[in-house]
Amino acid sequence: MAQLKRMPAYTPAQLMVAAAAREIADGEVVFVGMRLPLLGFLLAKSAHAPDAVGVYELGVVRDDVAPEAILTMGDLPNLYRSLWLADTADVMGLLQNGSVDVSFIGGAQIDRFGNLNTSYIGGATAPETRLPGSGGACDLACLARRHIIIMAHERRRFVPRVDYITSPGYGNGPGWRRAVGLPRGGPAAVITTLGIFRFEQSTCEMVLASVHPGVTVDEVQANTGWPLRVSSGIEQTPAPALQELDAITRFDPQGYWTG
Amino acid sequence: MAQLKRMPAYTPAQLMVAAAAREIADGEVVFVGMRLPLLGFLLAKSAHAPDAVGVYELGVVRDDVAPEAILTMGDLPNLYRSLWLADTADVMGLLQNGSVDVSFIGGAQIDRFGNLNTSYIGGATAPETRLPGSGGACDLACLARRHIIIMAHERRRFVPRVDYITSPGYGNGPGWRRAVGLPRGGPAAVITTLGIFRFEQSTCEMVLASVHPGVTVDEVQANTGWPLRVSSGIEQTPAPALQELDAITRFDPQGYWTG
Amino acid sequence: MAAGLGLEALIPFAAGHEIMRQRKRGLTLIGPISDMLFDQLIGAGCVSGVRAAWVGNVITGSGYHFRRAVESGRLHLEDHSNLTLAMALKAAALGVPFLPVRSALGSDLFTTNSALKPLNCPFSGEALAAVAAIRPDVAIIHVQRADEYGNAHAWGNLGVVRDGCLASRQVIITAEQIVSTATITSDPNRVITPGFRVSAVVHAPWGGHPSPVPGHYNRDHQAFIDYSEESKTVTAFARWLQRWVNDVRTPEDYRNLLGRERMEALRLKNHLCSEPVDYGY
Amino acid sequence: MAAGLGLEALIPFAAGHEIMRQRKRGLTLIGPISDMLFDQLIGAGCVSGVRAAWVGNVITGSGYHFRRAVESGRLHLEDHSNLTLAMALKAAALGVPFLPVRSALGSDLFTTNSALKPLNCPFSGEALAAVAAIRPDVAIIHVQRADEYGNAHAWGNLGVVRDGCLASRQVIITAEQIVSTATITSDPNRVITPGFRVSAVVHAPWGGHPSPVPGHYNRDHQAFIDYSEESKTVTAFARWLQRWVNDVRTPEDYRNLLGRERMEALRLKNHLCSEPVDYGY
Repeated sequence: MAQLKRMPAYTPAQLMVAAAAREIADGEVVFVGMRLPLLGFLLAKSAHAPDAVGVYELGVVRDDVAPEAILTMGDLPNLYRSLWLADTADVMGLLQNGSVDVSFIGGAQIDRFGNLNTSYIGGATAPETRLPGSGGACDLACLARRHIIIMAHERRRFVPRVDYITSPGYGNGPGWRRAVGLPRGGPAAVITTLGIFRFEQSTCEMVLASVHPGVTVDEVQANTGWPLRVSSGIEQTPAPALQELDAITRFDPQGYWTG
Repeated sequence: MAQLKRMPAYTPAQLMVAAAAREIADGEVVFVGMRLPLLGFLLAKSAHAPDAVGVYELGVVRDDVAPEAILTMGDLPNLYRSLWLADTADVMGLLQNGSVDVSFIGGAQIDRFGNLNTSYIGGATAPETRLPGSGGACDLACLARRHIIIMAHERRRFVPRVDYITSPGYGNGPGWRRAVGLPRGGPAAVITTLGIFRFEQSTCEMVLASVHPGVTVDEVQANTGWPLRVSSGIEQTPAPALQELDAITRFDPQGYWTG
Repeated sequence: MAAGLGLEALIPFAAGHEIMRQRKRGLTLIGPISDMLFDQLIGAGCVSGVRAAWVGNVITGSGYHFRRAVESGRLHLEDHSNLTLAMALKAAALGVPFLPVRSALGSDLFTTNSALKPLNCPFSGEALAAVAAIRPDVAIIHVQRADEYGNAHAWGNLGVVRDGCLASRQVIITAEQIVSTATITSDPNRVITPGFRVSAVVHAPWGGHPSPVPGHYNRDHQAFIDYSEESKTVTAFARWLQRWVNDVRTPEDYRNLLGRERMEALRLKNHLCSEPVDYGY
Repeated sequence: MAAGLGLEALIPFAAGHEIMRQRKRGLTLIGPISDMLFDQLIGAGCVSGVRAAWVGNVITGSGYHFRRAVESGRLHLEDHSNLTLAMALKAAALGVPFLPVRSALGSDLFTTNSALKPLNCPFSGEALAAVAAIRPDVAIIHVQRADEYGNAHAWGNLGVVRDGCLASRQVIITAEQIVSTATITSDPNRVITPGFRVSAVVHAPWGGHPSPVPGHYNRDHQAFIDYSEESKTVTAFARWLQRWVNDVRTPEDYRNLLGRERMEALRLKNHLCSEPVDYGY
């Protein structure tokens, strides 16, 4: 994972969690993924989005923070006093019928249209590396009203064209999602270890919207496998506030995900 | 309803319930319908089929008799200590995936191939009489491994061709069910107020297999709207045994269905 | 509007009667087996269409208003089976435009239900029927207990309640009891639909009468038998409507009309308490 | 063989280990997210195919045996998403040959999963994907309590357990507790699948360890972290297999290996008892 150069009292993962949390508006229905997205959701809940509702693919709906730090969504504290324990098909139905506002997914390989590969590096026929696969990621990328991608920023991961589309972004550009039949959605942001990208509506390409503190645009370009597009209004990603860091530490006390 | 001429210590409905019960083999999974079939199932359970399992379209599975007489399957005693309370979709899944051995349905109009109409008398466009509709009957006729029909025997009900097929029998004869895509099944017997019919494999037509005590074949013909076919081995339907009558009275103490 | 999704149980009669009192018009009713609620709504003039598998009175048979309305051509009808209606709601719950079924093949439901079409399996080629999704504007359900936010428990035979709620744009809940959120979250597996999709919660004790409500009261068979008589003619129904709906202004009015003795007779006499489970950590 | 249907919870590890001890071969594993059980079965040589959405170790990432097996071409793979796998099992549960979905469109899952095909809605013409039914020969599930006839209660996040059981030809249950039928029938809404479809019931306390079992024990994270190291090389795995599987002859052996202290640490400390409901009449 690329390291932040200078700094400080927070880790890159903590910064990414804080950035993820800011993508959630109050009252939204969030399909919560594993790892950093889980922490991002918890952070948003405890800060600016107290009325956000979390939906977990295991069949859990809850609108408050688990009473104890959890490492994964299946930990029993995450079931404790939840609002609904149901079947995966039920929560996938919510996703598919348009009831989910935003979801988060990770990825191993991404291209400039936000297509993600978490299945086969080197193609499916004679893969160089087999990754764990889609899980719910393909569904979230297809069916949430928007989705946010969180991943490490390395040149081998940011490639001109992914070897395999596990989770569709904008395909090969404008109109593609509609043409293949996807009912809605698409990636809204990519939060990396170096910066945050948004997608330009007219081209469906990702554009660097902010760089993390201490990161230069050149550095981002050096770690990106295609000619970088940079927003004219590029900003610096806000560092996580002390209060946010406290909350993240409460949710991940051993720093398993953010240490 | 056609009346039995002579007799006796039992009603036509009690005889039909006893006949229905005999159609259930021990250990079978029975999709239990309303009215007489419900009583037939309870009778079978308490007599020769203690290990039969009842599935009810409401989402109930139970393998014993309710602790109190019930008028309909939704009565709370029928839920009490049942083996499964689920969704209608779950029990319809059992039916559709082939887990149900036998079901029972009623009908207002039937033809010689066992097609049933419980929707429109006089056709759907300008119906003379609108009946309540399919409920689960169409599904049971399509999807159980076999089904048994129970109905009053009147000439206006036993017609050459039903006005509307609510619940398919053998359509227009051999091969029809397979041709329309039905995966299995078909009517195995028709229990009427006058006798019992079975279906001939080669023609898929119903053949009179037994007449109830006191009923003549001529009488059955007079109440049937097509040239009757009679089994060479025609028998008399056994009258319900005292024990059976006792049980039926226990299940329908006020004679609501069998009085 | 979807109602009567629990099949024989938990039918939202109180909510249905309020709709009749408010003289709502032009409703399309959706439900597999409505028992007599749909017939009442038709009789009160609220209904222009029905998408259902069966409309009548479960223990007496005919729904007379339904019959009259269909026979006089006043009702737009979509003929389902229980399975096709269950799948139409499940399709909407799952967010797909249709579901395939093996039922209804060879039946005439295809002629009186444009939401059914023949389909071949894209893998095996075998014949199937496609059932189009039904996405009700609103589902009205009656449950045993709910908190003020719409988180609700229901138990018993659940019919198509769960799918019906997920399928509908809005969900309205009437509840025998309003309870604390802590009661609901003590058993999240018993929650009937996610509370964030519920628009309104109404405290309605005896709101399911005369249908059975597990944990509260038995089915009031006599009410169904009486209604069969009271709905045979338009005149008799007018009297029924005045007495049981229009003159009833509050839930207390309804309970007074029922009378203490009748309510006592319907209450549970033999209790069976569920074995608790532990959701701790 | 379907297993791990509860997603992260109630994974039948004890049953899986018995399969490894019996050196079963040529299995096709079916399940959305198997956590590390599938990787163990692959490592032990039991597996020739996998139909799954995700195979690895939830909190550490890679499943090393799975990776090696796929990269060397030894495994027949069918790539699903959680939704497509859930719908494949639901299709079999419902008894239809496929179900339509709006997911996976535009993805390359179509290239590595022959159970996915493009499909147009017969009503609207819109593009969909068809997912072929998966009908496992057997589903193995772990539950909290069952009676000797296979009537069983499970609670918590249920994943695809219910559909997986209805979809399978046979169902094998391992249970933390064997209880009376009266316990099960005190709460029929909590029954996980109809008992008449269950082939075998096994009393297996700690049979879900290290996955979490609501009501009994928490997730043993350390076991997953340790396994990540213990499966990195074939040699390390051989030691793991000997210690945790082959040398374990009885459930007591397994509990002894775990040790009292570790088991105590995993037990529930904060209890939450479900509010009872009344199923009386």
